[in-house]
Amino acid sequence: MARLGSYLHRHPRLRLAGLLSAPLLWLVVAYLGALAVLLVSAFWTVNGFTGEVVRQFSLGNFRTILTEEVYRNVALRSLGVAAAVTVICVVVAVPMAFFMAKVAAARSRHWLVIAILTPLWASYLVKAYAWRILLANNGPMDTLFGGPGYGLPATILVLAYMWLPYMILPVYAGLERLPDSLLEASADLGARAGRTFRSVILPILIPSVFAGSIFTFSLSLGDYITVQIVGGKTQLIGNLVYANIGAANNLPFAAAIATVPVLIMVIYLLAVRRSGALEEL
Amino acid sequence: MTLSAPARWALRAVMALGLTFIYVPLLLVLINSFNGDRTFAWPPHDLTTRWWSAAWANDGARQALLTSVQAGLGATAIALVLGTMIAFAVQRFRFFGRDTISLLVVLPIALPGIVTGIALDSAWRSVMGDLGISKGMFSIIVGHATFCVVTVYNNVLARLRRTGTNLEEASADLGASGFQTFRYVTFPLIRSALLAGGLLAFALSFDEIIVTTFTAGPGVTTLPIWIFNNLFRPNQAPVVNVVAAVLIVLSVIPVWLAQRIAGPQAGAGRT
Amino acid sequence: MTDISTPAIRLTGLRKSFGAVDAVAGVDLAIADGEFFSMLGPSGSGKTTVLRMIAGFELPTAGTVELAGRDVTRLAPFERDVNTVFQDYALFPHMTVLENVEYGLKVRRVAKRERRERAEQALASVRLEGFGGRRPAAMSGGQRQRVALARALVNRPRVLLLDEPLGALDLKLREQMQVELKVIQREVGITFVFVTHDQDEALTMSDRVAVFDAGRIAQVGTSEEVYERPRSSFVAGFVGTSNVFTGDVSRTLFARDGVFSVRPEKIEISADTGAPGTVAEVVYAGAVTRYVVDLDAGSRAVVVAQNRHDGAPLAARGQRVHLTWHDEHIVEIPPVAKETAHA
Amino acid sequence: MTDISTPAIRLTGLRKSFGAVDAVAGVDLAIADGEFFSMLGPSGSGKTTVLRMIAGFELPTAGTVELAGRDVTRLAPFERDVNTVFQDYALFPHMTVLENVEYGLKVRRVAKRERRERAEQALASVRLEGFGGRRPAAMSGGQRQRVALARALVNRPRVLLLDEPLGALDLKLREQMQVELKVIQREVGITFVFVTHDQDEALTMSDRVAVFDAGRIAQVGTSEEVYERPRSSFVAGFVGTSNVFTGDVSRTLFARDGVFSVRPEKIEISADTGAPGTVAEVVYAGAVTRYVVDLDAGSRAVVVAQNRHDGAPLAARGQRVHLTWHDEHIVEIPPVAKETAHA
Amino acid sequence: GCGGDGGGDSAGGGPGGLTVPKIDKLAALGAGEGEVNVVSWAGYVEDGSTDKSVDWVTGFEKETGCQVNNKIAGTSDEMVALMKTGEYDVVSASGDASLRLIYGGDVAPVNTDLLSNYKDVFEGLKNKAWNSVDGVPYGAPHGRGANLLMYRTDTVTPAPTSWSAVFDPASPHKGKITAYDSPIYIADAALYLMKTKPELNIKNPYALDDTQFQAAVDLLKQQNELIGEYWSDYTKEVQAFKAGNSVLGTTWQVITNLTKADGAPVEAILPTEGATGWSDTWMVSAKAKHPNCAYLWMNHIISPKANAGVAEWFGEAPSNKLSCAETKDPNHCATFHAEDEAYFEQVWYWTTPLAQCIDGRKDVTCKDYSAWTQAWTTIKG
Ligand SMILES: Nc1ncnc2c1ncn2[C@@H]1O[C@H](COP(=O)(O)OP(=O)(O)OP(=O)(O)O)[C@@H](O)[C@H]1O
Ligand SMILES: Nc1ncnc2c1ncn2[C@@H]1O[C@H](COP(=O)(O)OP(=O)(O)OP(=O)(O)O)[C@@H](O)[C@H]1O
Ligand SMILES: NCCCCNCCCN
Ligand SMILES: [Mg+2]
Ligand SMILES: [Mg+2]
Repeated sequence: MARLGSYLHRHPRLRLAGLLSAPLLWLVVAYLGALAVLLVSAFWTVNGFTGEVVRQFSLGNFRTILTEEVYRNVALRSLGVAAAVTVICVVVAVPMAFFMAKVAAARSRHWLVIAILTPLWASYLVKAYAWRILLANNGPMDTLFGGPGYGLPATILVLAYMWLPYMILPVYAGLERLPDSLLEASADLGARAGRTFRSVILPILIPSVFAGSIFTFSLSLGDYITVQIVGGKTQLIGNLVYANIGAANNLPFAAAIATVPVLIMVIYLLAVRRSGALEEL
Repeated sequence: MTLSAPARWALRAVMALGLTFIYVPLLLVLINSFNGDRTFAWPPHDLTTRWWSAAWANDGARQALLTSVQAGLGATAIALVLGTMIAFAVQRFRFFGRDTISLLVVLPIALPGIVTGIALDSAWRSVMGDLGISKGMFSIIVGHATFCVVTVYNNVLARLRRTGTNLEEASADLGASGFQTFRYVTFPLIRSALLAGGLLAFALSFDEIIVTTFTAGPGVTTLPIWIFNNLFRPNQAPVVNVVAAVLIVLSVIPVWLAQRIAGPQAGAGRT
Repeated sequence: MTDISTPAIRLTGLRKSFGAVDAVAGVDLAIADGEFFSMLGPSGSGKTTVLRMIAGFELPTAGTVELAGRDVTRLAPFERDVNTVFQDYALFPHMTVLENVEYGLKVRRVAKRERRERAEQALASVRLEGFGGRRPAAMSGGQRQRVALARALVNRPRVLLLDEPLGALDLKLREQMQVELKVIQREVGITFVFVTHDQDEALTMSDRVAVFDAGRIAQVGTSEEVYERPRSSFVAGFVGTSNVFTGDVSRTLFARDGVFSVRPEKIEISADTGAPGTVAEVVYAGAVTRYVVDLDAGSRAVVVAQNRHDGAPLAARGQRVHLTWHDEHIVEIPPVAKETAHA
Repeated sequence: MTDISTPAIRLTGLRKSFGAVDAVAGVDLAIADGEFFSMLGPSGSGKTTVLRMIAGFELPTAGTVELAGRDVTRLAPFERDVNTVFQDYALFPHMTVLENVEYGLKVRRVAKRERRERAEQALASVRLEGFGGRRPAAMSGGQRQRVALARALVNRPRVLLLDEPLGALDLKLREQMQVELKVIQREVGITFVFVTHDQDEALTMSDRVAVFDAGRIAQVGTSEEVYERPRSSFVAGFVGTSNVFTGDVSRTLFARDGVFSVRPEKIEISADTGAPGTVAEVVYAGAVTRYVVDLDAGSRAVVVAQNRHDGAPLAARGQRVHLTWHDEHIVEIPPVAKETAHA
Repeated sequence: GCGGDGGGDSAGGGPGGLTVPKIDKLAALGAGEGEVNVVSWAGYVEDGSTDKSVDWVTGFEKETGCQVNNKIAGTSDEMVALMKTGEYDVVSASGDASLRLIYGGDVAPVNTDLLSNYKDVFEGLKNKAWNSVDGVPYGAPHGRGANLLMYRTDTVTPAPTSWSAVFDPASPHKGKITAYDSPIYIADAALYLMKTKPELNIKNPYALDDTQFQAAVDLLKQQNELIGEYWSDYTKEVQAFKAGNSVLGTTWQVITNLTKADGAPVEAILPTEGATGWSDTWMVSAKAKHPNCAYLWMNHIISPKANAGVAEWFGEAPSNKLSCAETKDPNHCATFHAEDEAYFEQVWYWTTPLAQCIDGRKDVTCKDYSAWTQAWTTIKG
């Protein structure tokens, strides 16, 4: 044991290899490998009747996606939903997290964190269905606000509801780390609260907000269940993927559609990575 | 921070509204578990406890809960091991590609669940299927663990950054072998981070439906799948509300425990 | 005590409690315009809390804060004409050095051109020309300290508050910065309120020093007053090293009851006259040598002697010696150890 | 230099590079058994890195580390008979004080009973009896420092490495701990290697001092050797305050070419003989007063005078004065500023 | 198109020259393997875990020693997808899935001699286009029903009699009309056009050439303007009709019954044009790992008691003649028109659309199911 320890001490690279081999085997070989195969299969086709995959290179799937207007519309709609959900979550989460981290007494902070975490355990489906009731004709929302009923706005609202805790948590963690002295320095230099918020808090919080947005954005981008429950006749990109794989068994076409959110997310991750967001998750 | 009284009040109001927003639907779930109506007509015209007794008698729900707990524990265990290993590698070593590790680790959670789901599903079928290993609990655990690694990784990484290597060096300096150092020093120090990451990993797995849909084999029904099946069939939706209400109440326990054990940081964790 | 007509700062009956802790337990103080005023005291004695009440980060539990004759007790920090240099500098990490320095002007809507000019000038005054484009993270400790100073000074406040601004620097750098700070204060001529727990720093830099003890001011005065005529054994012990004699020892040495203090540098070692004792230790310290002498009277005394041109040590370990001092350097310490000082 | 047959530590050609940075650029050194050895130097000069190579936390890029004649260069820390007191103490926060102290014995499988006994004893030796049940978080800085010391000493290492163990303490406490440390070292009699950047600390505590500069040792010797006979202007400047004169000034003052240094405490102020100049500043510092004098020869000199019993300041600001010194206190600094010292 | 390029072994010609992979049926029944993996519609396989009194699985398990693992599928397409995994032994396939499974080689012919209850199945359900090829049966018929038109009696006046109610661009119920969320719903439009646009010459709503298909798609795109939401699960449908989010649209008899039972003023009709519908068939996987248990299950599920249980719980017409005597509600068979062949004459059961038109036309190519799927995406927009 000690001899091994001593040997490893002299060979840090071996220690590194030991640490990395299993995770990389899992994430690179298994996960990325599976993804790669999936993306490759986007170039295959399927026998329309028997559903057998035909392993023959073809750009047909992509041609359909690029030429049929509906795919562009759905992609843009999904992007819009993901962006809107993210914006709503930021707008709601930042003041809440700020209250939790900087205003609430240390004792109640405890309970507030619990209050934010607890809903994560209530089933996603059940919550979506609860919203279906809230949004129904003559239901509570309809009675109180006269809408919005089922449809795109409802989808955005409910998705924002679903992922809000995922935004609050990293923002809260970021704010907790933000030294009070920075806020005091800002006030000391003449800035009112609003100014301090815009010029000091928000910029420093950006990585945390991006971290939260990875959740709100990606979970919204891929969702197909909430939209079925409260989306009225709306369809999003997740529905198309699901319709083609879960339902129509057209893996190649589903894979081709799936490249769209994958591409969007990879670009998004690369963009926010520069802010340090990936460290704030 | 020095805030004017109105600003404080405004923030307090936003917090209250936010909590209302979060809790009204949950309250509705609770009320509807007593709603005499099968598809929750609003407002409820009669109240009943019959869904609660139906739920109590529902073996399927109990079985599914057990399955979900098993899957969650399995996925969490794997995520704890893998996430910790990567966090150590990234924090303690410099190596080529180190900067892309964080990207690799978030990818499974950042890509839509359906993509992860179908990728793993088709890979499983073509590789494991050929080996004669069919999908079941194990494939669910594999799928969940893949996207749970990130929560452990992030929590442990943050903790390692904060604690540095000093204490481990002190331990080695005092004569402890690598294993002893891990057991007596490193592990106790990252324990609360593991708890926070593990809790979140478990929660993610526990509520995952999309990836599960594609990775579950026949005969394995997790709670979300059970809920999905039952929500969409007659007479059963109210029972689902009972189960959900019970879950909400029960969930306070692990969250509270984690907070007790590991301090306020833990529960918050890093998603 | 200095006579002050309209002081830059006047604190009256200032108190602050945190729950059961009385962090500041009644402070009255007036600080004159243009003074370099230090607050000295052990950890937890309330220095920072007083400073924070002057800046407006903390509301007093009781008492008032006046700045230039105006009661600002309940005004927000951004409504007060004071600026602070924080112990951890509190530089905005997401802004460049120049942006940090410009910040106060920007929020006060000073035109871009003038802003830039004044910021550059402030950076120059702390000898940081050309560093404007850097981020604080890319600066050394001493440089950051100067950025924090420039960021405060550029607003031309009436009063500058500095909370242990040199605490995080290493010794050499700290000494350099002490000199620089003093020079800058002289140049700009504004009131500095300087918090430290380093007595050397307080003594060398300040016009006046307030010594804090447990939320109260134990003594206020010039460096000399505080060092040479401590009004309590706490002050005698905290400001500089002191030989404090009590009880029987006092009676033997001074033929009187009471508490007496004699500074180590005021004691002479002589061969035959004075209080007899044995040298317990001789410690060479470069510029000085310290002799620890066990007095026959029953106490230990430290004697410090400069290693002057005449070189040789005054005594060796184990040697019998006699200690002498002048009566004027015997400080009798009043029996009431703690009292509130009024400025 | 001391003659050492089998030194406790011998470093030969020790180097360590971090990428492009040569943290340690060739160090040869022998430290005798039982020595109190200090490493002094500015921030970044490589002191910590050398210590870490001795402890085994860092593998040298080149060179060897011998402990008591045995080459341990490639051994793991837990295979070396040295212990370290870390700058931030590195106490295990999740263990009690006693558990911390017991740790080294526990991992070496010392029986519980003996372990407990030795730990209690170690705590007693640092005057912390009865604190065993506390957590480190509930201890003050000075107490933590002593726990760290006990935790290392309990293992009875051949060598104790201390990396700025007093750096985090405030001045008063620091002075106290300096005395205690020295006493403890004398009692246990093991080799201490003490890293600091505080020259006062190094001078007063050590048998020998190594002055580091940019990854190399600029000079090794006793406190007096290093202070009174610096071998480079770097050492002269870093160890104590020094007046360094060069070029024309040297020619005027010493009638010779070269670099010369005179310590401020070795200079006398006199009315009429010596180098003429004007007092630019008089700084009262309690035990001493510092005079800054602008010499007519074209340089600035600092003179330090103890505020002895004879009280009155020697000169006032603006006054014309003359400075004198003895020839024996003029230190001529060799022209090659940096060289590697061999012990 | 997707002609049969399979070559090789084939047994019999499928629609338009498609060939059916040659798969042997089970020759004789052996001992049960201990478990059986089932894909089914929600409500088809109940083991009492949902409701203690609803259980036709536990008895089967005890009797045969075959443990039933059930996987519920939401749509026919999902069923096909699941069966393709090869992990399941039996499936309750609707007509729009069954042919795909047969021609895909995913299911095997069924040896009806091994099913003792097969003889009691309504003749109208045996050897149909969706459950047999060239007279070779591929399964045991389970039950059937029609996709009806449901409306709220309080808002939709006068009561509709025709599907035109859901296609009328000037409908007063715009935004509150609902339709089934599946590509197969294109057939509903085709059926309507078959009756209202004779010039299109539609003979079978599942055999649409380019023009016919385009007309159906256009009609549905137009209808999309009227739609509030598409439905595929029936809790959603019941809730929408109760709340009034939907007032008019397709339904299943069971949904109507539930909605009524909850006190909502709804009515369902079989419109004058007739309707689409489903007839489900239990089929056995070609790769079944538990073929004996699968046969035992198929025989069990069409037995009078179990068949009656399913039909009542799910709300459809049973397939076994003797089931009508076993239902708790003596009127069940009447309500669901179980014995009313005339009623089912008007019903076009779901069938998988193929490139080779299944109405017998040889001169044109029809749109196959993948075209229907992609069109459905476009329709929803
Ligand atoms: N926000 C607070 N909440 C509770 N107690 C506080 C708070 N701020 C300060 N205190 C307490 O008030 C007392 C005075 O603290 P203060 O920071 O003013 O001392 P200080 O003289 O600045 O000490 P130091 O030299 O350590 O900075 C201490 O006992 C401290 O623990
Ligand atoms: N792990 C490391 N990676 C890269 N550079 C390092 C590392 N450790 C030390 N260095 C560099 O090596 C040089 C010497 O550092 P070291 O810590 O030994 O100095 P030091 O004399 O102990 O300084 P200080 O007084 O600030 O503690 C510095 O330039 C430092 O930045
Ligand atoms: N890519 C997998 C995403 C998993 C996230 N599931 C969220 C479930 C909601 N609690
Ligand atoms: Mg303070
Ligand atoms: Mg160091």
